[in-house]
Amino acid sequence: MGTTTDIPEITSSFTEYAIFIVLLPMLAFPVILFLGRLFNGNETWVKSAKEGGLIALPIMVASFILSLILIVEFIGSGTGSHHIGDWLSFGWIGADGMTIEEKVFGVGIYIDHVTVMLLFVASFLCMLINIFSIGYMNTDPINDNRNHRFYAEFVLFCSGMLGMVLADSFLWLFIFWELMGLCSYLLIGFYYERPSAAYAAKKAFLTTRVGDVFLVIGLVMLWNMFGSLDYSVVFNPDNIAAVDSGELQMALGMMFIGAVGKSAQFPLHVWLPDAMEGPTPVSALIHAATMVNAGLYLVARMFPFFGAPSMAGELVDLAFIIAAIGGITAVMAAAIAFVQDDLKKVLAYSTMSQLAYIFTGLGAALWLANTPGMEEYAIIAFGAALFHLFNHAMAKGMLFMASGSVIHEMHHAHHDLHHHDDHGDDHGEDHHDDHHDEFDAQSMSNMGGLASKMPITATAMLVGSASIMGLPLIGGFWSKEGIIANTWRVAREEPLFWFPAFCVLLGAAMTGFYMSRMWLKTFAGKPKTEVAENVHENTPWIPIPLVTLTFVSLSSVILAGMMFTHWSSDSGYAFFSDKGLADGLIYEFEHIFLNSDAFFFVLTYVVIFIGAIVGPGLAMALYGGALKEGEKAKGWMQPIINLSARVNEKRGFDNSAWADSGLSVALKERLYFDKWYDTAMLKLVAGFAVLSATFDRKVIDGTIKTIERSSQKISLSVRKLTTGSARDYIMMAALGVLVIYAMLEVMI
Amino acid sequence: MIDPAWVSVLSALLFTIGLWGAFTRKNAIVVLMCLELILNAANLQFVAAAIQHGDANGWVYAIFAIAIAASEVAIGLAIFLAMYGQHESISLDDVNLLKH
Amino acid sequence: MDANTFDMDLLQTLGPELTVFVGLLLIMIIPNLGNGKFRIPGTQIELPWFLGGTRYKAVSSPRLPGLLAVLTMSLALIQVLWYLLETNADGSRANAVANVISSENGYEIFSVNLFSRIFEAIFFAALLLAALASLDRLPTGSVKSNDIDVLFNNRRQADFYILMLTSALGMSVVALAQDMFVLFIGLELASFSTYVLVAFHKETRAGSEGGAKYFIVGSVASAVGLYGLSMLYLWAGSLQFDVLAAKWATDGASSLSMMALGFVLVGFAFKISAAPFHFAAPDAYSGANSPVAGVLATASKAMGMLGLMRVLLLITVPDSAAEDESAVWIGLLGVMAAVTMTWGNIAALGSENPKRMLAYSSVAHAGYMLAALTAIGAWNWGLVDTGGDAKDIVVAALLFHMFVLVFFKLGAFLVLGLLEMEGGASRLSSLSGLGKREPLLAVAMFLFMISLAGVPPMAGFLSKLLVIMGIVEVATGSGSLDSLMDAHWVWWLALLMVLNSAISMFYYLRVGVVMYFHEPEEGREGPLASGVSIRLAIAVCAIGTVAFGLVGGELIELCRDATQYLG
Amino acid sequence: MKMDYLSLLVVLPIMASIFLLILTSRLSAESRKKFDSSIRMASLGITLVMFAIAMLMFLGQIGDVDWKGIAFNNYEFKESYVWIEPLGIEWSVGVDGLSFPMVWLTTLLLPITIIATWNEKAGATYFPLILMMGGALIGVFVALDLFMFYVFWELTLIPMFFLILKWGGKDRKYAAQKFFIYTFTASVVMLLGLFTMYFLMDTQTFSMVEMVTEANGANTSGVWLGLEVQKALFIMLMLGFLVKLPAAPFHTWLPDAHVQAPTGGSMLLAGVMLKMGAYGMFRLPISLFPHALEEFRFVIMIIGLISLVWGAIVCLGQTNLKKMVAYSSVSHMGVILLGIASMQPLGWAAALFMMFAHGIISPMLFAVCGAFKHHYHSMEIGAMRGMAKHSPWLATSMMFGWMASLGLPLLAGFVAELMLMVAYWHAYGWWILLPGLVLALTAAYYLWSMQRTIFEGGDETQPPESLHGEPVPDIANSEKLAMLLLAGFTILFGIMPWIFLDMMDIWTRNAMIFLGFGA
Repeated sequence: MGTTTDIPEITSSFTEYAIFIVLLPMLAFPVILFLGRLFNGNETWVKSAKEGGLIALPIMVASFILSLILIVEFIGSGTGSHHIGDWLSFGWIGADGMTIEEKVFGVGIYIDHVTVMLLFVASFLCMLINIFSIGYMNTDPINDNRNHRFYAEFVLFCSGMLGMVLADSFLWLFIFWELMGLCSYLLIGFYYERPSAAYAAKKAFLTTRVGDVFLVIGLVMLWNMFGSLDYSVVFNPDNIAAVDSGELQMALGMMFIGAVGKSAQFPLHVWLPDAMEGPTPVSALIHAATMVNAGLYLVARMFPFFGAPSMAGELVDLAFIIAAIGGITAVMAAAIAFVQDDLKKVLAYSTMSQLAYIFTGLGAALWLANTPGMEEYAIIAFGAALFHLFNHAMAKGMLFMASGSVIHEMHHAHHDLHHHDDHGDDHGEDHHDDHHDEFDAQSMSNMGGLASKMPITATAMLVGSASIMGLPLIGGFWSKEGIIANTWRVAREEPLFWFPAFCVLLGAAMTGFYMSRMWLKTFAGKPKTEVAENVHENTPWIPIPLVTLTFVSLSSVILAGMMFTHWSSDSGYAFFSDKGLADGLIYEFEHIFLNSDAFFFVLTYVVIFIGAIVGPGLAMALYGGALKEGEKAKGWMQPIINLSARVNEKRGFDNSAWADSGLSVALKERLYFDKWYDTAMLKLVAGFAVLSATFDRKVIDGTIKTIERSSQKISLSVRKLTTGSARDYIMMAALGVLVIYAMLEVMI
Repeated sequence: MIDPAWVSVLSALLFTIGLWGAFTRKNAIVVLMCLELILNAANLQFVAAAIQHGDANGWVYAIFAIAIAASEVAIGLAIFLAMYGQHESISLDDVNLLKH
Repeated sequence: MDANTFDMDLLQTLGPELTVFVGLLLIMIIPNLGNGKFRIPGTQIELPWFLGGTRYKAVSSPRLPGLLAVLTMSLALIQVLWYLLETNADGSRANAVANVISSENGYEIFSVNLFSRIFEAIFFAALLLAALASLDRLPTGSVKSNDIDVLFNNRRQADFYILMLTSALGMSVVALAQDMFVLFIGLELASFSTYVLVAFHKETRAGSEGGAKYFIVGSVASAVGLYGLSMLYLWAGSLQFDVLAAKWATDGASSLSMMALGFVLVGFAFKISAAPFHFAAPDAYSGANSPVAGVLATASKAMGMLGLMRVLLLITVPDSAAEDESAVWIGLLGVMAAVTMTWGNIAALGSENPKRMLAYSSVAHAGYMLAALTAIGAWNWGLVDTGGDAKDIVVAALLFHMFVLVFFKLGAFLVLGLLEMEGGASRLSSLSGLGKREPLLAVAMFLFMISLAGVPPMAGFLSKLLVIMGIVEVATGSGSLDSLMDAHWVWWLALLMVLNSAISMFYYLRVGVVMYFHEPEEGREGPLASGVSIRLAIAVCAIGTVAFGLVGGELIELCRDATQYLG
Repeated sequence: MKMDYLSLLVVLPIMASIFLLILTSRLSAESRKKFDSSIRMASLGITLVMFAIAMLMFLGQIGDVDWKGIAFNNYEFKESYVWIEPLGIEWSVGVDGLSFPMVWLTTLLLPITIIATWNEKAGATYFPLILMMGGALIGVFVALDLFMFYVFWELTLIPMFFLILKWGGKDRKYAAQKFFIYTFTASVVMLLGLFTMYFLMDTQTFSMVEMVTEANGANTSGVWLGLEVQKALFIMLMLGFLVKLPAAPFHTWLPDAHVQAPTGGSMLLAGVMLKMGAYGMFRLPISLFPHALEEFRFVIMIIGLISLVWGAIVCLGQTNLKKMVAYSSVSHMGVILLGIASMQPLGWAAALFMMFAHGIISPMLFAVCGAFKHHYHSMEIGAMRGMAKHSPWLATSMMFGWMASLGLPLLAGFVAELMLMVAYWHAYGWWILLPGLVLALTAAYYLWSMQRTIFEGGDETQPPESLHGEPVPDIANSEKLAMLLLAGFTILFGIMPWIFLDMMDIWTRNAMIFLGFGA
């Protein structure tokens, strides 16, 4: 073992400097932190440096540019790695039990299709988020004097994400993975004074930590099999051929649990909705758009194991588990999203659900890869999953930023309105405080009819929702279609997969419903509060990323045409496929809309029907409504609003019965998972811990103390023999004489 | 002549009585007397042994022992007197201020 | 050497002892010098004979007897040390040959050699330090007036130091004796002196009581010992060491000899305060003033130990023919050692009176020493298969232990003595706040305590280490065991010893805690009375405690050289 | 003349300490106060000189040592002087890949401790005691003579006893005694084992070098002293070290000692003193009794697991911040036992690096605890919330320390944990779930405590009751400096662990080969 695959060592290219993609933001972390501490409150610092925002931005831009260069480089030369050096070296007694070998943990950069795709997503989104944050964070007074902390943690987070993507071994993947975990903890707990934020931060860290434990165990198992964690070693089919498939499946399964934690899948999903406690909506965006992808990335990295000839048919169980977990989460999260009133929570559950889609897609792809004869489909399925990751990241990023925009403006409107009130109101400060506390700027019940007031945001939201829902031709449509089709493809081969297959199909309809519901409740209908009526879209910086991402989402059709699906999963495909853009588009269209296989032909239209018509239709029936008189949205939104108003008026059913049903309550309670987990933690673990502490004090230490105490008693009773009377002393001595005499006589 | 063995028996008897008396009697003076008994038991034995072994040293030992006994009594009485002065008692059981 | 010829040789050989003797005479005479006149009967001629009458100013100082005693003891000690350390040009010991003083008919009385001289060094050192410490302790009254008070004080001072010197003399006789009876005489002389010393504070209830108890129990013990001697004499026809040893070698294991041995043991066991003969010791220590108690715990104990060694190691020497039968006392001694060390430590655990605590700790130390003796016995009888010098190590360890014990055990008592000058040291709380009141004194006391407990790098550690080492060496035999269970059982004594050390840590540390943690008692806040000489003594003890712990090599060497003169 | 730098490192602080203590003991309390700052500066100066020497040694400026080329049982800077001749006892010093990191660590921690506790009361005696402590600790690590080793082993107790007694908390009296007696008891048993070994061997030497040579010579062809004896001696020796470590169930002295000890005492206690146990294990029982080690490896593993798991669980049930940190030390020390039991060079290196990493991280934890106590007059978790608002520096330091301790990557502790997990899985398979559980539990108790201290509230109008309305200041500049230094080194050794790991690795590899576990 230990032979490396034939991955060309790229020496003369830009790859050597790829490390700076990671290092730049990492080094910016202490700089921003200390400058911020130093100049806290300084006017120049606040105005010109945006409390660090304008230090972070160039860094992120540089990272992005470096990434782009790297991607271009990659397209030129293909998969490669750059070994920077050995991090640790140590002795290891090998299989023979005697010989000590030298083993190392290396450091390096590894670049292939998955890497560059994720690299683009991460660096691009991080840059946009940075721009957005400057608009969002620096205009909210609550953040004054602590934005430097935000930017510092933010750049560290980005460094973690980029590092994880670029790492050339599972070890460094894990290291950066944890680094991200730390930053997410810090960012969720950014408003440390809020108990809910503190709680959410802890919850996020702990839940992911549970997964991480298994990830570590998986990595350790993997290391013991391969003697290395470097991709170049573990992906080598020769090396894979030498290991036991059962053990490998167990190791990968362990690693998958780590991915489940990080990507908030059932049953470790509970942290994600609470993570919305972070600065609205930036940390949410981080969690939704980038960090959660880490788990997907990890599973995607397992592909070579499944594709290895020696493992054929051996790892299908794991593939099914991955798909099944995805299926369960997809439906569950979507269902919970039905009843959420909080704008960000809806998005959070939507994230969970969409990630589950990708997991299902990956599961299917892995199954296909692991099944002899299905390899060609595996590539497509894998590509579909990765493409969905891309689409979802872009769309969800946009959605979160848009929601942030909404919330931000709601806040401002509320603030302005109230400030206005103050002049004519004698109630003064008390009133202010009460009002401030009660008003929930994130609740959709307080919004409504914002489409006309926030055109850019509403548009972005619309496109994003459409992408997530999979409306034909927009963003996620291409990828979601692929995931569903490939899951069904597997289901036809393997009956077990009927379960995830049905789940994703059902999920498509549910997605259509809850995304539409969200958009309609927010942007359509009449403003539900006074605040919503006074919302304006006027914060600088915020529109830039929104507009950018809108175009990216819309243009994913081009990516589809460029055979992104194939390209992102297989190094055999060049970027612009041999077909060219036009041919590629035609190929894709044909493939999806006019599939030669009747089953998939029907499936496509079923998906379109339920996802684009049934789901949104129901949502319109329940939540649709026209704008306030005289208000008019942009041309591309007005018809939708009008349609929703019409559907709403004509709806033939009343949902109030099921809104109060047990199921609805259960969904609102997030299916009681949080409750159970909290109970388990508090009652069982904490209870046991307190018991243990008592045991430690009373029994273990108590033994020592008892010895100590009884020694005093024994001492007293011994000393009591010294009665004080000389007669007794003499008697004792006489007894001693007798004993001595007896002993000597007996021994003789 | 008496068999020296009988002298030894007598001395053992004296020793036993002395030792027994030393821890059964409360009166310090009586204890002192018991002490003398033990010492005399030793003297007797010395003399008897000297006769038995035909060694003059035994006689010398006995004389020395008598001197020791005498000074012991002197010291003992002095100390008991001091004790009586403080405790108003020469009962060994009463003098038990120092204990444990 | 012929004992009948009183010549310069004898003077030289017995120099220290004679020094003490002369010092004794001087203390008796000098304070009485005055213009007393003697009228020749029948005439009116008055001849000045300088005794009595109005005493001269120069000799009426109450401190004079003390100074004389210190001087005497110092001279004696210097001579002893000179003897011990004198070297030839090539670095070998000058006094490598024992000087035996015997009568014309070959009756050996004294033997002057390294072994006995080391013991003398121990005795003189202890007594010297005690005497030095007592200089400040006894009430002296006004020096200027020469009324009856001064006379009284003077008288008492003289008595005290006379008793010190007589006990020194008695002890040195014990050290030199080559005959059981001579040894016994010396023992009695020393004992009688200490009885009176303990009862010296006869004006207090505790003093008279402690003295009485110590006297009564001690007398019974030595009477039993004397009876044992008489039986020994009956059995062997002589009390000469070499005769006894020869007799023991041929028919040691007789009922009579065993009984005799048992009784003799009792006499010495009381001196070293081994259980169950130790009961009077705590009472005596707490009744006596501290320097005297210190002497009891060091010099007196060493004297008892010396007796035990003579009896057990010199007389009951190994004899291959009588191997199994004569190995009788090691079992007895082993049990006694185990009981003694455990008893002492457990009793000391909860003791609230520092002097009693030290007394019990002294009992525990006796147990350690007995354990060492047991190991020597096991080696002597060839019960363990080990060659070389295993026995020498243990004997040397014992000597070393007793020597350094003088410093830290006596030192601890002296610190209590300093406190007594202020108003009592009978409660642990008397020590409280010492860390604040007298930092250096507290440090010294702490050093003594951890040295007693056996914490490196104190002398007490090295001595305990040597004892354990010796025991373990004996126990492990020639060096190849199948398991530790095969080691001789004295190994378990070593284990018990280390565990006991751990127990003892508790009460020794408590002293430290009280000194540094507790607030001083009311009315005892300030610094202690200044007593130059007692402080000097304490300083010597502290330095000795540390110095012999760090560089005890020379002393160990000396002790090892001395072991060959044991018998 | 060639300088004997190692002896200097031992003797200099002890002598200086005694000198300073005597110097000030004659002064009254008031005039002693005036000397506080000059004595503090003197102490700091001495420790800095020591650190400089250690640093120069490491860099090769002194001695020009190739730290990665030291063969097993070979030592650098080796010097011997006759000490107690009749017993063959020598003052013998030397360092190798096992001991040098600990020496370096000690010299590093001393100045940091002094800086962190800059304003400790009664500094005129406090700082000299810290110095003495340092000298004794270094003495343990450089001693090559059993007697010397034991002397310094026990000598460390004395300054620590006084540090706890004089500067400690409410129950300091009890804690100081318990600490002393508990560890003393274990070490006297160890001492007996050492002697028994001494007399059973052929050469009868106190020199560790010769001892190991003899042991190895016999162990390669058979079993030195016989297996039964080896096992018995192994147990006796390990007992002393396990209590010092401390391993469950002998750990209960540690929480008491830590909670009551002053900050500086805790820092040195957790930072270096606990490591003496692990160091001793490697130096004596493991090096001498490899056969017994093989017999007992599973037992050691179980003891390690119990310490690890039990320590973590009990941590979770603590409400006292310092006690929690103390138990976390117990838990971390369990890792060392697991590393030893893995019988892999990697596992041993993990144990060694854990000693080192924990030696940097735990002082930081205790410095934080000390600052917390100092500022909020309470040690209860939850007594003060929203620390991030009142005392951002303290909060940051705390979070950093906690994160380092729970094994966050790129910080020193992670390296050891990772290496351990690798070796452990190889040796014991699915038992790894328990250490895994502990990883989660560790996170749980640290996060739980942070939630209740750093986070939540922080409204300046509601300071904690224990403050009685005083203002809440952030930590002093000296404390900041100490925290920064510790944090810096934690990061340094997290990113560049090879600085010391390499020499540890070489040591473990050579040891494995030497002891016959590898070829």
